[in-house]
Amino acid sequence: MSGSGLSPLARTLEALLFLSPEPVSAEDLAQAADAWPDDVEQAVGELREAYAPGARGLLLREVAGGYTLATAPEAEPAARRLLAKPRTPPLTPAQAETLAIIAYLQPVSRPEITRIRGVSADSASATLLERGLVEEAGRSQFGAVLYRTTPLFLKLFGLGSLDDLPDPGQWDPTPEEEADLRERLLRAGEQRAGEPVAPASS
Amino acid sequence: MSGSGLSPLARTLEALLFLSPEPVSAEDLAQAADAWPDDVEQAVGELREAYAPGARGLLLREVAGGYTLATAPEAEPAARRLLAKPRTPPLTPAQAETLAIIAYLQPVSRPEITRIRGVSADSASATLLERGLVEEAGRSQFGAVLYRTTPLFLKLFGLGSLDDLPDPGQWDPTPEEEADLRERLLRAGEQRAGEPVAPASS
Amino acid sequence: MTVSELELDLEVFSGPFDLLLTLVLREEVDLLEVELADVVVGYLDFLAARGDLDLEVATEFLVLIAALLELKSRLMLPREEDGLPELEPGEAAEELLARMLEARRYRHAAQHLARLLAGEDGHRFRAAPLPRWLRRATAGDVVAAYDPTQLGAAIGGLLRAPAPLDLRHLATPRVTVAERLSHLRALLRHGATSFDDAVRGADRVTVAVTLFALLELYKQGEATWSQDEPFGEIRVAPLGRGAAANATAHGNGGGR
Repeated sequence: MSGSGLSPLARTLEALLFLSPEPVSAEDLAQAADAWPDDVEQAVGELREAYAPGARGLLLREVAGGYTLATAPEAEPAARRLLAKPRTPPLTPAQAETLAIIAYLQPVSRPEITRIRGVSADSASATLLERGLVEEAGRSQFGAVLYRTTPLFLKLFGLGSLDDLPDPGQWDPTPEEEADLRERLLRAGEQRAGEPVAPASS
Repeated sequence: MSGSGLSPLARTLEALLFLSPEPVSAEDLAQAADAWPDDVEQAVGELREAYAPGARGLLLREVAGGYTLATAPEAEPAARRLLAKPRTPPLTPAQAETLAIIAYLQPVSRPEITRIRGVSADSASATLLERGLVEEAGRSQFGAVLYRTTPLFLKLFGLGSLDDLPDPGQWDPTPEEEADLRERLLRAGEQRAGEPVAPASS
Repeated sequence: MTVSELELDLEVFSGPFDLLLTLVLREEVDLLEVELADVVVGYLDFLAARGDLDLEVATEFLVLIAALLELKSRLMLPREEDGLPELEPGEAAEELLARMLEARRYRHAAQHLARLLAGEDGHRFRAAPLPRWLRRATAGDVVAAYDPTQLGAAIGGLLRAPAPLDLRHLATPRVTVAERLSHLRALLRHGATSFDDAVRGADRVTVAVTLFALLELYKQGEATWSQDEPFGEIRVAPLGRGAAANATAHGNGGGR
């Protein structure tokens, strides 16, 4: 390739291939870029040259479905170090609260979690599901999805079993209360909300 | 850029930025590529040059405390045709105001936002949460949920960090304007001394 | 529908302090002449166009209007009646000024953010799943990364049930339009009444909500009202079925 960069059409095709997770056919490229097939072919040629093996960290690959960008094999070890390890970023407060409710009350439904927290736990529980810390455990009698923790949860928290969860008594503001933990959490949640919580959709 | 391509380290970094769904900090790049920070800095410089505006269909962006690749705006019409996905919808005035208050005062509670705006921020903050621009940041001493902005906020607004937000004092009125406003309010206040007692239904 | 939709619809403000600031800064408008009634009427027109009254939304809107009423009444009323500390005119103006300037600052910051977002339009990020070779589960690598005490601490935090938070009057409506509607209807079952009677002993928010309920009764054709002079007594009389006798007995007001 010339050092001065790519033609406008080649730049557009590069952006399209970058964005698309799937290979894109020459026809689709032409249609999206509003260009003639001949021009697209020529622009693809420019890209092929720019992404010649050894030139960059990415390669232009021609597969059955069309064209796609992929990383060069040399970068694999670094990519593994960056991305293949289990992701354990610190839990956000919302995630920690949601995970604690699930850990101590399991199985527990999403509407119950919402009532205890006073705010929706949808995005927090989605993240916990995605990271494999919790999983679905059937449905409540009202049809709401129930959650429980996973074996990965125990491993990541260094717990042998759920019995090893710390006794929340030492953080309990009113440890003298006798009632069941679930009942007390629901009551406190409703008091914090200050008004009856609308029934959560499940 | 030189036509002969990138150094091996720059190629590796390019591949990492292509694969990673989130911006990657210089430290994480160095660790993954098993390279010295100085070398990483130099390789990033190569990439910056290779992705100089106008050279390619992609740009190297420095947002949310890290580096990431993004498409150049010239490709946007084609990207919209290919992906049939709307771009980020703009914010309503209420959402933008709520976001501004959270961005500058974080962590901040919903009642505090309501106090500043003079009108409820409930639906605006729900939308911001849903769009992932803000997240919960624990609870105030009274149990109210606190909010802060997310890395996605920095990414979508093109900010390297919160420090890139301008000093809000720059939008304060000039001393003359402020004096004028005070004068008018005082005049209105003094007038009432001579007013008849208004009924409660005023 | 929510009040935020209404904000969009009016497209003039996104909060009472903004509205107030806009009005005050407009050379021709004196704060004392701000016609809050126009805002209410505009809202009623908005509702009429939609064809139904959502009481919950109406209440929410009233909270907004009540905030404006309070600010305005601080300047108009020589005396506070509900225990809020009385402010000297100078103090009231300073407090109002401070709140308006604070709201203004974030309004400008909001505009700045909106411009930033618009400037980013066209930059798209890649959102592709990781290639399969990076997704391989590596169960053996898992080591403890989290401290279980944060779970116990989170439960402790959730057990806390605090004293109710003082959100000032504008965070939570204490009275609903529905309540005041049934209060007015009950009064009107006994014939004509006056607005003062309907709100005797009530706080300002209740007064505002009652006024709104009265507007609703008027719109529904259940009641009529009249006022002979500014700040004069507002007479309220029932209309419709069974109201004729009462209306005659009390006289139906001369001001209509």
